[in-house]
Amino acid sequence: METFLIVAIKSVLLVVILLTVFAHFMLIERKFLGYFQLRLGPNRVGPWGLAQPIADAVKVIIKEDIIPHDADRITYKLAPVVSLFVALAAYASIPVAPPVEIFGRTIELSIVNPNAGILLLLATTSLGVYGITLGGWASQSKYSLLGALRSTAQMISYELALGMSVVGVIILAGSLNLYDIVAAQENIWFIFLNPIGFIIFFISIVAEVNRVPFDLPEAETELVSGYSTEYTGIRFGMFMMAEYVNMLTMSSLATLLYLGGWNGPGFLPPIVWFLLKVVLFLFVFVWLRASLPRLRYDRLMDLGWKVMLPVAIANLVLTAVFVVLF
Amino acid sequence: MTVEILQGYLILSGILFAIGAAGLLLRRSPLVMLMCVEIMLNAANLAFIAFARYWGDMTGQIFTFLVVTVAAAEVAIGLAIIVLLFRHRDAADVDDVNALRG
Amino acid sequence: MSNLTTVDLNFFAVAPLITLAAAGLVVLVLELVLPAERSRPWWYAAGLGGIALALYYVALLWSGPAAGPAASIIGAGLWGRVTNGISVFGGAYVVDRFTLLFSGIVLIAAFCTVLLSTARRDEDMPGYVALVLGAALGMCVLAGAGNFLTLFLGLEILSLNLYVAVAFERHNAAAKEAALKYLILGALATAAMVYGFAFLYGQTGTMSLSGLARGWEADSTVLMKVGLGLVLLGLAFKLALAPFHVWAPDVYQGATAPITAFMSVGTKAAAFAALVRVLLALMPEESPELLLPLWVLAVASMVVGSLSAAVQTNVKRLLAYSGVAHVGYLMMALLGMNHQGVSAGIFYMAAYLFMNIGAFAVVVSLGKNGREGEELSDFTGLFYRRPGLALAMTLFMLSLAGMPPAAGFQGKLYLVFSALGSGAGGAALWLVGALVVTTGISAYAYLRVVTTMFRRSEAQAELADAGHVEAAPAGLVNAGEGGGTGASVAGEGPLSWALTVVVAVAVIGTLYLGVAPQSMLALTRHVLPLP
Amino acid sequence: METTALVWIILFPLLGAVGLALGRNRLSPRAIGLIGCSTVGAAFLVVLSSVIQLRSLGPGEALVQTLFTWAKGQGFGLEFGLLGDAISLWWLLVVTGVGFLIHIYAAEYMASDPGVGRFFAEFNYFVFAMSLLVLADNFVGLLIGWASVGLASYLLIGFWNTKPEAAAAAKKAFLLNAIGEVGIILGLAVMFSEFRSWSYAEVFPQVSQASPGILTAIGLLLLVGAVAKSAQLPLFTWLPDAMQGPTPVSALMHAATMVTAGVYLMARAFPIYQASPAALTAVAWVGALTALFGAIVATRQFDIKRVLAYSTMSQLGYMMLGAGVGAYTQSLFHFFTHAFFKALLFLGAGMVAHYLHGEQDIRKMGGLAKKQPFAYWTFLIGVLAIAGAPPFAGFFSKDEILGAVLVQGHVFLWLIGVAVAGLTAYYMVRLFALVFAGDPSHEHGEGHESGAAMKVPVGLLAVLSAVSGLIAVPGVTSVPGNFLEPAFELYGHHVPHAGFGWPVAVVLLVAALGAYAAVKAFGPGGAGRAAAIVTAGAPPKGALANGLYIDDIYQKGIGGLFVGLSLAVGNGLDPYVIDGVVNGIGGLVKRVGQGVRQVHGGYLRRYALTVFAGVAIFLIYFILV
Amino acid sequence: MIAVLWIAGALAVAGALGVVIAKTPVHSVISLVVNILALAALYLSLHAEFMALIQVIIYAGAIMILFLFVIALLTARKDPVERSEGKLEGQRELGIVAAVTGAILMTAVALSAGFGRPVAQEALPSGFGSPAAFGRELLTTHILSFELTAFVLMAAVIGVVVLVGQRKL
Repeated sequence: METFLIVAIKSVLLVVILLTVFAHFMLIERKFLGYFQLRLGPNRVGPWGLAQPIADAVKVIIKEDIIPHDADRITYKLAPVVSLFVALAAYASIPVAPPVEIFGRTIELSIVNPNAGILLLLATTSLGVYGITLGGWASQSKYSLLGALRSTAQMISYELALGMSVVGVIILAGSLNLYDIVAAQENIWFIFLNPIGFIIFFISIVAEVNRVPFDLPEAETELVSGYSTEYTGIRFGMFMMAEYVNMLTMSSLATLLYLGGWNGPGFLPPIVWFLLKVVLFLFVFVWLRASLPRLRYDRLMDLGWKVMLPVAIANLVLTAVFVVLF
Repeated sequence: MTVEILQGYLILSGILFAIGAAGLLLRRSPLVMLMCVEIMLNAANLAFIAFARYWGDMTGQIFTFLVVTVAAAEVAIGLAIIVLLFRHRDAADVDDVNALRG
Repeated sequence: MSNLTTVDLNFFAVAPLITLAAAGLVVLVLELVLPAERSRPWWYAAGLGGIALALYYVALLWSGPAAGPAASIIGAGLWGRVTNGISVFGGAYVVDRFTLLFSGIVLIAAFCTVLLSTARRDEDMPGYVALVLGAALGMCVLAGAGNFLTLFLGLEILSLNLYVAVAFERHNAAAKEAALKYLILGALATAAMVYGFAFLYGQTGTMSLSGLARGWEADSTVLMKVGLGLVLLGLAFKLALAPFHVWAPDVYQGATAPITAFMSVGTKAAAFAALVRVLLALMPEESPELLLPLWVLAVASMVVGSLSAAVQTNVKRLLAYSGVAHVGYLMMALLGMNHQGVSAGIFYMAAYLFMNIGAFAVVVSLGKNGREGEELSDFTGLFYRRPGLALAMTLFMLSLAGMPPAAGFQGKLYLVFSALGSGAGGAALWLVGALVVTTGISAYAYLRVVTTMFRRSEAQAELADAGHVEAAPAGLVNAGEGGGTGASVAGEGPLSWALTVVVAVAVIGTLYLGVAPQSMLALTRHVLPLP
Repeated sequence: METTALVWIILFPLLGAVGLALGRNRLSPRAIGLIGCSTVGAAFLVVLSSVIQLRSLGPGEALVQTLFTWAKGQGFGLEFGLLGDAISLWWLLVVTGVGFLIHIYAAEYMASDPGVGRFFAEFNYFVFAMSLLVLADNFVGLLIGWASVGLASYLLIGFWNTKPEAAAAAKKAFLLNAIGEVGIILGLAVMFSEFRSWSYAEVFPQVSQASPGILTAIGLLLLVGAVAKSAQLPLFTWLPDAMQGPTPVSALMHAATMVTAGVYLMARAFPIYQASPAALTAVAWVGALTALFGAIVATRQFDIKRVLAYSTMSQLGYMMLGAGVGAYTQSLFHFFTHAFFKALLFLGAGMVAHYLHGEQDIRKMGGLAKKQPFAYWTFLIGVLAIAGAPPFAGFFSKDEILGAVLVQGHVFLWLIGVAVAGLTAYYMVRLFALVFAGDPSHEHGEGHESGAAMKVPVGLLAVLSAVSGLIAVPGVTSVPGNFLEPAFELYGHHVPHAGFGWPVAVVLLVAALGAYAAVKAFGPGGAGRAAAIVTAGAPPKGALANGLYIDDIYQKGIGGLFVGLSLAVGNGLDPYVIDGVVNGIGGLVKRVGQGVRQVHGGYLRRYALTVFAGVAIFLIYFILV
Repeated sequence: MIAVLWIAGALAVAGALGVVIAKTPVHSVISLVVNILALAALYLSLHAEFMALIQVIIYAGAIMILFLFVIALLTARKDPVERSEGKLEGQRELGIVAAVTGAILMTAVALSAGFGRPVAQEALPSGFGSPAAFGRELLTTHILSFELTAFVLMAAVIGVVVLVGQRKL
């Protein structure tokens, strides 16, 4: 019972934190984009525009909820929920710092900590596609459908490379448990041991979360924002939330797998190190968005299958040989 | 694990198997028929995993792994064939696919 | 790493499998690296070479260390003579003479299939060759399966490759339909069979065929029986035993003839081998009633196969039904589960290999304008166009009908011998009776093909009439031999060398096994540890 | 005694068959005829020398030749060899001897047929097959020969393969014979499970230890084969239709040799029959009833070859009757003489038809005595021989059988036999009168006379028909008895004999009455003749003329039965009912096949249901067991 | 364990029924995903940790997505197939009878089965069902099976390329 209570509390906390972070991250992104493009970004609501997220939230919630006439109603309503739920659930297995002692109890800073932590994470994120595909299909609109199909194909393709690069880390750490993986990086981060793997991993996660330059599924100029074309109001908001939460999840995962997680010089507490690294990744996401053009769709698939996957496999083999030899 | 619980799992698996079979016999969309086959395979997998737990033997789980792999391959090929079928008609109704007979 | 040493990794024992896999990859890679217009011969060469090499390894494993320079090149000293059989990979795969014999049959069938396919003009034939190699690999795995995992994988490797191979002519509606039916029904059978494995595993806690028998010692053996039943019917499906044969005619008709030939011979050989192994592992000592359904299936197959064959006008379909009947005959070999039966079964399979491949080769060779010569009408007057081909086909048909001096006759003879000698009493007589009755019926089907070949087509008859108007004896209308004039109707060019080779091999094989069965029988003796 | 010669009896015709098949388009008809005849002639010479060799051996000894080991495995083995004992050589004398004569005849008869090469290849193949049947030293070899002659028969009946009736007749012959083969194979199956062998030399000595039930089963199953091959009741319907083949084929296969294979089988397997009274009785009754039936039906036929076909059936009935009472010597003797006179009659009929440009309706003939004197005289000898007029061949052989029947105490069978003798005389004289007597009623104009190659064999056969009976005059000569009986005594059977006595007189009297009635009715000015000629050309009417409609019953009745069955099974069969009944057992097989075909309707879901139902039944069975 | 069996079992059955009943293939897919996730839960309750995750990753994450993809590609609108009447008379009735019979039979088998070892249990080996144990087993004892799955997958790859690819390998 007690365990259950702890998990419940942790879950609620996590959801609240994630949603808050999401909202402010959006704001920061817009600000940064503004600076990149030599403009100010949102600055009207509150000091420096800090209340903008609240305004956005109100707008999204009160906006009319339109369901297209031909849409498959159940699926249409289900899709954003699935997206968001999966995105939030994925974070459940991510630890942000070593276990802490609270009220004489050792509490892990992740909701669950299974032996096969990475696998659970991959399993959960692999369900994220459903929201997009179902949403695109249920809208019964060709833009939505095309966007959804593109998105599905893209995510599946890059999931392979992602998985392959993760296996490299697993080999190095000798465990599937995220705590163990972080512990294994106490002396040297895996980004130095396995740089190719990191590059593949990073490119893959950018593609996984449909960000520039891999934002084909949404591609406002081509597909009128893809799978979410027909969505409005809170349902659209849920897709947005899911996307940004996913970005958080992936950044955290990258931190854990390659940047040594919460490991860092002792002058800062572990959780700060962790957050700093995550923020670094988030910044790169924004940076990429500001600087890179979109890839053509066939190029994107070519890149995924003909470059990323072979390189990932080669990297895997090299890593394995490396581990066996040394 | 007691025998009663094992039997519970087996009965569940049997029911799933029968539902899959029913779908195979009742539905006319090849896509759904293929899904029903997956249900049947999954039912068999459940029985395997229950037995693996019962014996404390990993082999049952290994077999399940193989079944999942094979199912994936089977679905890939099955869907390819269905796509081929669809290319020449709007809807593939297996009842209409009966040029070969006698 | 040290764990690996607990498993017997004898890669030499699975050299044929490795060779097949490697050849498949080579074919695919060749397509990538060679310019399209010049690579065609190389695909076939690689495929055929791979199969031939695999056959060589089979022979090597059979006969033990070879002598001479060739032996030193491939390191013959490492090869053990496989007399009593060895199991490798922790018992997952059994390499004994039984496996080797069936591998041989499968490989010959695959070789002929690739040869038959050389006439095809599609551009992605490397995929096709690789599929054949893959299916052959699956069949070889199936023949030597030592536990359920290997058995299941072998079965699925061969099935998956064949599903694709059946659908290969993707613009042909019949091919697609056939593939869909094959896949859905095949998956159904697979699911049932996996369930059977689950039950057997549940009772015994082991997946190894050698450990299964202990399950019979439990108080209640329902799981064993049901498991055995489900596994039997899964194999019965692959063997196309009635009523699990429903897919076979449609699939055989829809697929291209070389694939059909391969399917009908290879799949059956491999599934039969697996059936023998399963029965060997599971045969309860004193309960023959457990196998009663098998005999019922056998009789049903004979009856359904021969009756349906009699009314077919499509030769591929006719051969499909004939295959159903032949599998029914083949089951007689298992009546007593003794040496004699197994030997007769292998012999029959070998005979079936030659006569069936031969018949399909003729079907292939009659193809023109992109379609195969599968209708009975394509055979009209064949004798006057291509007498050699017609005579070869006559031989195959007579052999399938079980007439001397062809191999089919000897095959049936040994099956009858083994059934009568099995001590199965009533069941044996029933099976023999069904064999005899249905042989009579199916002879009608085969002779229809033969008489069609010897009947002139209308065009030929006109030519013949023009040349011969004289009154026949007794004033009977007649259009017998046309001397030289009839032959001029022949409009086709000569057979390609590949088809000629296949037909010749089939003719020689059919005749050889029919006239001198002793050598083959000697090979099949004592290949399994049986009573 | 081991010999190396026997195999040549088989090889010569085989070489001829293969050579002719390969060279049929290159050789001239003359060369073809020459090759075809010479191979059979050579075989005949080997037979003759073998007979001489056999005579020099002690009683019970035989010529044997081991060829090869055929199958050898645990628990079974089959040495394939040839056995030249009295029975087989006796048969071969006729097969190759009469065969040789008919080959010569055919060389001219078929010379103008474009298919002559194929004809002689098949004809030689037949001789090969028949020799194999007779010479094999085991039942499997016999069966192979049996099936091969069936194939030869199929090919030759359908020789004129563009004629639909010929194709249908060939199919019918094949299928009915397939039933017979089924019987034999089943019999062999039972035999193997009892004796563990199929070799004569191993089976027969064991017969005394076997249970009578098994022996009866074997005997009856073999009888099924014999009934089909020898056109006995009830599987005779193919024989009259088989006359669609060329006349030499009818003469050689469907009169003289092949159809007697059933009798050969009875004689060959005599130890089994002698040990099983029930089977033996069945053989006797089948023979007697067939003899009676054939004779009755023959009295109303108008096609010259059909008359002879039914008469063949009837005579084969005599032989079976003889075998059925244990009078094998007499039965074989009748086979011997019958081969001569029936071949003679067929060849004569062929000459007549040849002369009349293919006309076979005897109502349109008449008055040929003057136009074809040679045919007239030879045919007359044939008629006298078959009718049993002394001292022609049929008189002795038939009376020997009837005498043996009576000696064995089968009075009722004897009465049937006597009645058949009367009927035989009646229908043969009727035939003879309609064809040769009276005025020429046909409008065929001048026919063409046969050449020497046809006349010489016919003449020789006439002489043989006239005198061959003299080799077994009771109390005077006993060539068949001396030659054959040691073979039967080998397994302890003593053939019963009857001398001349009052029964012979009865038979003669009845036959004379029959002949007289026929002359009265069908001689010039006879009432029956007039009535017959009026209906010339019309299809025969009445139960007798149509073979008691048995063929129709088979085709429509049994076919209909299966239609009903199929209707009950599947529901898509209406068109077949409307289409009506197609053709004999071929149609039957087809119809059942069509019924089964409904299962394969092309619907995937139905297939799945079938498979699933199979699974369910499997499961129930395995749960319950 | 019992609670998981009941709850996840009910979900699994509901999912499976949904596949059969749903009028639209997409709904069938969603139902099947529910079924698969429920099965994964059942696997977890049976100490098959690795298989549960594999079940989700491969089945839900790949196979079903593939289904969805193909459905979206082929039938943008609702599937018209199931709206018309089938051509086979009696198939529905017979199918239901067959399936119910099958379920009853399977239940009967499960209830009447005597299992191979006595009820008294020894403890599970440590790490049973974990990825590590799974990997050790798969790569030692069952190495051949592992290698052979490569050919299963290769068949699928060749198949898909040959059938629906650009006719170039």
